[in-house]
Amino acid sequence: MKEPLVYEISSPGRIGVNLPECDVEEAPLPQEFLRKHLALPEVSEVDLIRHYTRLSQLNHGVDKGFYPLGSCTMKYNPKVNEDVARLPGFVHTHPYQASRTVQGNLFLMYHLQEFLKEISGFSAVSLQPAAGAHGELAGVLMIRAYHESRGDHRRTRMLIPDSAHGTNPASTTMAGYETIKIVSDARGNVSLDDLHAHCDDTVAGMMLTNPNTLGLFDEYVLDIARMIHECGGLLYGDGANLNAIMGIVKPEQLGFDVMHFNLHKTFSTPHGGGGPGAGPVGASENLAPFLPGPIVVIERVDEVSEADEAWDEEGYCYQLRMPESSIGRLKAFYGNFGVCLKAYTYIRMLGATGLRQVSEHAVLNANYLLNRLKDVYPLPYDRTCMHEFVLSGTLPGAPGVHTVDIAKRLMDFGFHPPTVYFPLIVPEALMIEPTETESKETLDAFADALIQIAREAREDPELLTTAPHVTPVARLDEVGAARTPVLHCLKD
Amino acid sequence: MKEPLVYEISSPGRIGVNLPECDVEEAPLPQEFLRKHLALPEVSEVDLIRHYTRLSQLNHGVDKGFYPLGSCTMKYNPKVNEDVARLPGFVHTHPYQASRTVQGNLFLMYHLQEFLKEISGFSAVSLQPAAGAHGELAGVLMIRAYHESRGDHRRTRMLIPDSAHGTNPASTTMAGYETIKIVSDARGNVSLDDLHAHCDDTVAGMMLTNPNTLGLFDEYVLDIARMIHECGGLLYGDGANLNAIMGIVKPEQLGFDVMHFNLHKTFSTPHGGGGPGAGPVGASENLAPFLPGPIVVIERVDEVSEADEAWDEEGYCYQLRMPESSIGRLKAFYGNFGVCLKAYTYIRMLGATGLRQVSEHAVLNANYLLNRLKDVYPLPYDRTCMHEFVLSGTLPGAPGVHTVDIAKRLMDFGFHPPTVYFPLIVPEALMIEPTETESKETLDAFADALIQIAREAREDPELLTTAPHVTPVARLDEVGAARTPVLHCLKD
Amino acid sequence: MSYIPTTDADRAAMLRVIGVETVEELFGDVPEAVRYPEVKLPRRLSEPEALRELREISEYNVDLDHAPCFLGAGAYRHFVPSVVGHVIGRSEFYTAYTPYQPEISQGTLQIIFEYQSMICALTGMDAANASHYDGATALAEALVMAVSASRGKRRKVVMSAGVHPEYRAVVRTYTQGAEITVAGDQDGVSEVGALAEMVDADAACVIVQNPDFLGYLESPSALRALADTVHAAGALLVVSADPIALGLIAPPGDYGADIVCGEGQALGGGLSFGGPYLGYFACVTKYLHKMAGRIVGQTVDRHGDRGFVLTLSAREQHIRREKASSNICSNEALMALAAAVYMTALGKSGLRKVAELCYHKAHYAANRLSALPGYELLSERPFFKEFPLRCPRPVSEINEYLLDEWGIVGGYDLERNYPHMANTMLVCVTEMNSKEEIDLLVEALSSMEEGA
Amino acid sequence: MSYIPTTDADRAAMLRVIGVETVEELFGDVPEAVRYPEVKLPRRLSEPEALRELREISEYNVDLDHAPCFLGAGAYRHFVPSVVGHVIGRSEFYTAYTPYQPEISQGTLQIIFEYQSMICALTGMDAANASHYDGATALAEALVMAVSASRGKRRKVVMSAGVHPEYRAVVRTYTQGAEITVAGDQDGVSEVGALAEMVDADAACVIVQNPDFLGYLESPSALRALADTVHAAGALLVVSADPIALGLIAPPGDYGADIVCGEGQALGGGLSFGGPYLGYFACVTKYLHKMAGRIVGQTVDRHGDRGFVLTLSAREQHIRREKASSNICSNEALMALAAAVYMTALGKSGLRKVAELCYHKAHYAANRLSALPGYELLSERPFFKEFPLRCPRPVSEINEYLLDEWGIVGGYDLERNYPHMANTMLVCVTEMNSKEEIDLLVEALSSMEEGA
Ligand SMILES: Cc1ncc(COP(=O)(O)O)c(C=O)c1O
Ligand SMILES: Cc1ncc(COP(=O)(O)O)c(C=O)c1O
Repeated sequence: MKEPLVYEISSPGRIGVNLPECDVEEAPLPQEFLRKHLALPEVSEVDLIRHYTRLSQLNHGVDKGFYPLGSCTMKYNPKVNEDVARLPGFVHTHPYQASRTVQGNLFLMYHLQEFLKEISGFSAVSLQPAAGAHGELAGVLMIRAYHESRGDHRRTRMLIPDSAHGTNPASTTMAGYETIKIVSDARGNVSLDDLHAHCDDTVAGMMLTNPNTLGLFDEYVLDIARMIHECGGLLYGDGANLNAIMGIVKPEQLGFDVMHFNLHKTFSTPHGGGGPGAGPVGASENLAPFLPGPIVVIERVDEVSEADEAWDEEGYCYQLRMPESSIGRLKAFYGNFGVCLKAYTYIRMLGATGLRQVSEHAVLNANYLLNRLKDVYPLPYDRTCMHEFVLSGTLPGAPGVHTVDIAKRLMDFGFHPPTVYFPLIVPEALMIEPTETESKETLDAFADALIQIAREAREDPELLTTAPHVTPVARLDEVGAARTPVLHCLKD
Repeated sequence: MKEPLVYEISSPGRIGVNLPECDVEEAPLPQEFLRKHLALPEVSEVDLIRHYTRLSQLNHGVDKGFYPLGSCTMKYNPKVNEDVARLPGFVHTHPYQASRTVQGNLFLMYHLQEFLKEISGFSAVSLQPAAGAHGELAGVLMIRAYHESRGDHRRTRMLIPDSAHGTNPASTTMAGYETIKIVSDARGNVSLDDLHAHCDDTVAGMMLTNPNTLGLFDEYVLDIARMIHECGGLLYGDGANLNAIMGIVKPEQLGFDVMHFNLHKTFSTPHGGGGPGAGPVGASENLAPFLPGPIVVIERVDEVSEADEAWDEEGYCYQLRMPESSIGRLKAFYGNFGVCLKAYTYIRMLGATGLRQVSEHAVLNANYLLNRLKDVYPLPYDRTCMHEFVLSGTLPGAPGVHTVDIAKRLMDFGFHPPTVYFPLIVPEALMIEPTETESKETLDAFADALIQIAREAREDPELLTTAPHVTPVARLDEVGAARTPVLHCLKD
Repeated sequence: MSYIPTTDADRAAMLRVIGVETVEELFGDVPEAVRYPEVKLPRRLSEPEALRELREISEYNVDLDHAPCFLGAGAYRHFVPSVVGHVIGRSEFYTAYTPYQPEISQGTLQIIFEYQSMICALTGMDAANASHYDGATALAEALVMAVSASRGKRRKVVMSAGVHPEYRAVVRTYTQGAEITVAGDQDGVSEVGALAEMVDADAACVIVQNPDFLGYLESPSALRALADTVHAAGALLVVSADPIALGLIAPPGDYGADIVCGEGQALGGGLSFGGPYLGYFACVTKYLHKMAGRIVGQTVDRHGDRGFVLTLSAREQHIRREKASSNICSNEALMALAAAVYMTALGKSGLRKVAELCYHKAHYAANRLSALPGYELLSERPFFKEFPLRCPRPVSEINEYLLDEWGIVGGYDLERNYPHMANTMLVCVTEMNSKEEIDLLVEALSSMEEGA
Repeated sequence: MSYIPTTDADRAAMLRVIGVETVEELFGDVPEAVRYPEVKLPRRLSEPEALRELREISEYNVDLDHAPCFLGAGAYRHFVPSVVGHVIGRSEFYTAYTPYQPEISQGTLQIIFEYQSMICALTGMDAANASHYDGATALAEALVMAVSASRGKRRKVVMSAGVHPEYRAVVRTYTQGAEITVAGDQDGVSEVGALAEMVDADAACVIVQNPDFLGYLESPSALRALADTVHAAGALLVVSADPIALGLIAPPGDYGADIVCGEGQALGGGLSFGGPYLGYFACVTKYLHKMAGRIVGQTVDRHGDRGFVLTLSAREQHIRREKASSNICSNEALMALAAAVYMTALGKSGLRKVAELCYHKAHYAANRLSALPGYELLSERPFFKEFPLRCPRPVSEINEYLLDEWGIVGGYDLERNYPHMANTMLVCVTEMNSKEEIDLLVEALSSMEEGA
């Protein structure tokens, strides 16, 4: 049963919520300013609820089943996070309230900054960025501001490994730098030779993801950092894969100068069908003054206006302040506070021991799956992986079958497919990230399905190329959609 | 995909919630009192959530689609009710807190009593009963207590129409009375002849549902009341069908002496898969002293202990008190407060006008459906109906098809079937109650489905007798289940 | 109006099909003299207004998230894991009716089946229903069931005075129309031996509560002895039990109970000012067909796949009418779902852990409180999470002081039900009471005496 | 631990399959010198402890359910219908990722398609995306898009001083690496005619906000004239607009805007201390392929049935990498869902009604406040729900008094951003402010002056 569009169930005169009457004298409306009509749907509350309830059931989500989407860290997110994020004392606060009336919010942000510093080793953290890519932009702008502050204007190029996520080069462009691609070596590391060939005084820095998008920990990360620093560049860390290394190593100690965190990956805030996320940036001491702001600082009460009441018994209070040489604001207000709330709660529930257990089990689960599958699917880089690994969908004996077919067929088993066709350096890539929240039973069921699919690919390839078969819709025509875009349903 | 039992996904050592450590010195446990083992499942939080999320999707509910279950008033319940019921100020109050610390709760209960009085015309209301049947027991016990208080011990019989709901005779038995069945006449009213034949001084009273379970308003209700009262009996009202007559007529003015309300039907608290409900009882002046208690009264502050602070600015406060000659408590504490909360909210959102609109549209919708269907399905009582109506599933030209088959086939169209095989006086009954919250489009789609099914019954009866076809399970063997009951999955 | 989708055009079209001009014509059967009465209710509120009004009403309460609480006495503040609210908040569960149509109700049905399994595990019984209104009505129905198990021949019930006073009141309400004698409790009999002595050929059952209303635990061996006496006399042993305690102590099935029931609110339910709660109910196979309420059984569908249905409904009012074992219809299904989720979340080790936390904290509190001058424990009997504390002054006075000066909600005043227990407070301590809270209570009480 | 299901037995079995003895061996690639650092975090909390801690932290805030609030300035307290929370609380929505796999993401995809339709209806544009981080970043990306629409040739942007000061700051952050000149706003230019005069052959776009930061409305005819000038010069007109205002006033599409964007928080989002919010974004067809972000299109499946997919992804970073029109990846999808539910609930008449309520109440407040001695409106220009109020003393002083003595959260202090606007308060009034609240504010201010 298909669900009609909300416009198709609209009928003139219906409404989905009862609104108050006007309790003041009405003012004359400025007629020439007014709109003539407004094509919004008109539905009753019951029809609204049924529409969205039915639509919800057409979705796969982590709460329904396994979601091993590589690079996205689709872990299960504790329900307590959701409850905390709905506490009225947080929800009903305005960003421009006087700081003494939002000491709870500022306390929380301050301590989240501190926790992230401790986990990563950085000297300072800003919670401003709204997502990972936003954090990247911040980081690259910070690198730029750093060089400029030193009067070093020659640096125009950012080195980016060929395995990097698309946001890395895109952020680089936005920040006004040129992207230089660095190839990977046969073991999936950054090629030191290629890197060496590009290290000169035009290099602003390098954006490195470690573990990288192959799920591999770069064996030469210390050398890379040294080489970049030696040529005067700075090392940016794409922290999307932090889930592999919490309590295992602090990125700052690997030589990173600035890094973003994906709170919506590592720190357990659900992805919301695409967002919201939060992408705080951490910086080493030399880059800290350039962080986007405001950030939360702790000040003695006597240092701030007298009216401020101390939240803290010892006479401290929390304030929003702009870092000294800040690149500025990255968005209005102070970051995605509601997301930060969930990350704070998560870190408090896990503690240092729990976070290390998270990373250990994320890596354990990935290696277990890798070992269950590597004899069936080609494994381009046969090494111990971190929290994820990349197989190839080029199955021997099944020439007509592609990764897309394997992915679609997996849906028939109730699983969300892995990330496909990324990273670009693996042909027909299948990028699998199980996360720590999955049980051995689930991993086994998934491995069994992939093994069965590999057999089907040889024996009954059409089963794959026409998949999926039991989903709410069959395989969709994406090419047609782009050729003649239908992007809304308004009649006009 | 079937969902395993929670015991089947259990694995030793897992747990679904993180519990605190003991922060006090441990006391020695009394060894000989302890249990040896406890066969509860062991699952992680993610597995728990997936289990219950998947199970939820196997259910049909009002929020998914039409649910015309006659006699159950499966209306859509406003979401605001749910939010109100979760307000911490209500949830986190203990029934034994001092009354001055729960004036909010008592205020709400008091005013709900008042609202129900005003809607029904009764002199007093008790919120004690937890459901309709519980209210019936209360009402019959009140009738009993009334007679006894007058030294009238001869009365041992309760008259109950043959169309009545099963809870009526069952409640009568629990209260120690004998049930006397009164037949219905050809128009679906209580047969006045049969009633007359049974009215004597052994009659404690009569339990009348009006509109009755045929969805018909008894044309002789005033005569019935008179006859019962003339023989010294009292008239009990089964208020399950109040949704038809709010603002149309007050039951007390029809001659009812005591009546229960089904808050979970009329006043919009969802049914919860079978409960909780709430079945307050209203009573006319002569029966009010016998109401179950406690109920909430308003008292001047100086009449109560000095420590009580007035909630009300004018010096009043709310107190729980036992009615003068109360039959006693029907449950621990004070009724299903959480359900009362939703009913209060609903009444506040609708007001008198809104409640009348509810009844008018409930009746409009039922009559519309009746008229769309009466040429296709036999209609035993061809009259204007109230909020529901009863058809027969004995379709001409389809001898092998039964009501159960029609019901099961309806599921394939995404509809919950009507109530079937009740009331007992209609062979192969299909009891349809659309409620006021359904749109004309939904009613039409339902009528179209039933009309198509009637055609299928003649042309392809097997389609019906093997239905349903698109549900999570096919038709289930209920006889087998009762023959060899398997009621749990413990191994022991 | 957002709840009624019918537009003016819809209404006109529908009236045309019905063949009437106005909605009023549909109400012709309603006696004209009383038709369309005036109904005086306050002005209707929009949604934001309603939300505001209700929030404001709620804030006239002192809520126990903001006051350390030592009240129990049958309604308990236990931790409710977040997952419980998330599961029972799924509208597929809460907007469904009783699962009469199993093919589209497998969610509810399977969970009830799992709930029944967990209740059987907890109590040591063979079968459980889902559900009764609360612990009190479950107990009253247990008694009716015991009488009916004797085919109505035995009409005496021996009830311990240790049973919750309100449960005993409900038992009396339920039995006032039947000729059943309830003996024991009103004479204050609660000692196991004394109860056993009251059992005779007319006794349908003996009812005990364990832990009892005062929080005391009875030993399994003493209860086993009682069960033997009861069974020898042809009667049933009914046990009302706090399910949290059953995480730690022997299940009544171990010592011969025939029916085990009680208040299930502690299993994932809020306090909610007394309701909706959950009457859980279980029995041995022998009496299965006398049990009231909904029961789910496992079966197969046309294709042989496993599925679940309501079963044994020949016991129920909709089939047996005046001969039914009870009149119950709507029950507390959603609370049973909450209990199932709760028991799943805690599981084997978690429920034990919560029970142990209650036990240890209550004993810590008992030790500290009884060390205060003027305070002492009523007895040295073993207890679970509640205990009676003798105080140097009326409990009502103490509680007023605790609330006004310390923001603490004190324990239950036992004088309300037991006149001989003046100045005795029933103190309840659960896993929700931190050591600091307990210490605060001790400090408050000692400073009250100093101030006095 | 409840979040990690792996039991000891599981772990052992898995290590065996992997072929290592310990989990530690899996981390051999991590340089030993820095492996296993000490991480100092506070002791981990159990769930009840965490809930308690977080609730307590939240209660250190003054929340606006408990204080009449006249703060706006880009973040608005509008009513959020209950249905919004219930829909976005469905875990099928919030636990899904970006709908890369359309066959199992039709829920999210269809809703985004509906959201796009509603945003197009609201703005009068041809296409919308879903979504940007907030109103500020949406505006910054609009500017980047306008520059890119000129194939990078036009590098001047004319921005009105009426644009939200923080949005202007964000525009500067976003453009600091690009050679783009932002003109107008820093010289305080906000008048439409003056903006038009600044448009030259190097101008990529003109950016206005309507209603502007001070709450003033610009007439559609003046904006149409601006659009004509802008288009004649080959540039784009970008309008940032409060979507609630669009329930009442002419859509920017009517007067020739090319890009309309803004802050969508008011459409069903909470205040949440500034985030997560929602950057909505729409444009005319001509610039569709330059638009950033996720776009959903309608298509058919193998059987010809309607379905929805992410489309035109050749614009995006994961395909075009350094040539992408933006780096955006994660966005604010769940907030877009909330906005869709909000717009569905209110619909055609409801959004208009909310806008009218804001308008009437704000004008009532303006009339009453400006009648107070010492208080006056900054200008007589038409406004929507906010207006600048000249006060007899510094706003910070007034707000302190309002909060401390009356529990009122006063308006925004315009001196924070406009030094020439000392003693000027930006007062915001929405449908959430009752007449009583407004009257209370009036009373408070007049009593302050009396007391002074
Ligand atoms: C490796 C990597 N880097 C960066 C990002 C961008 O993060 P966000 O989506 O939060 O902007 C992603 C997101 O998938 C990623 O996987
Ligand atoms: C007519 C009638 N009377 C009584 C009842 C019993 O009400 P409850 O289920 O609330 O106990 C019902 C319930 O379906 C009913 O339909």
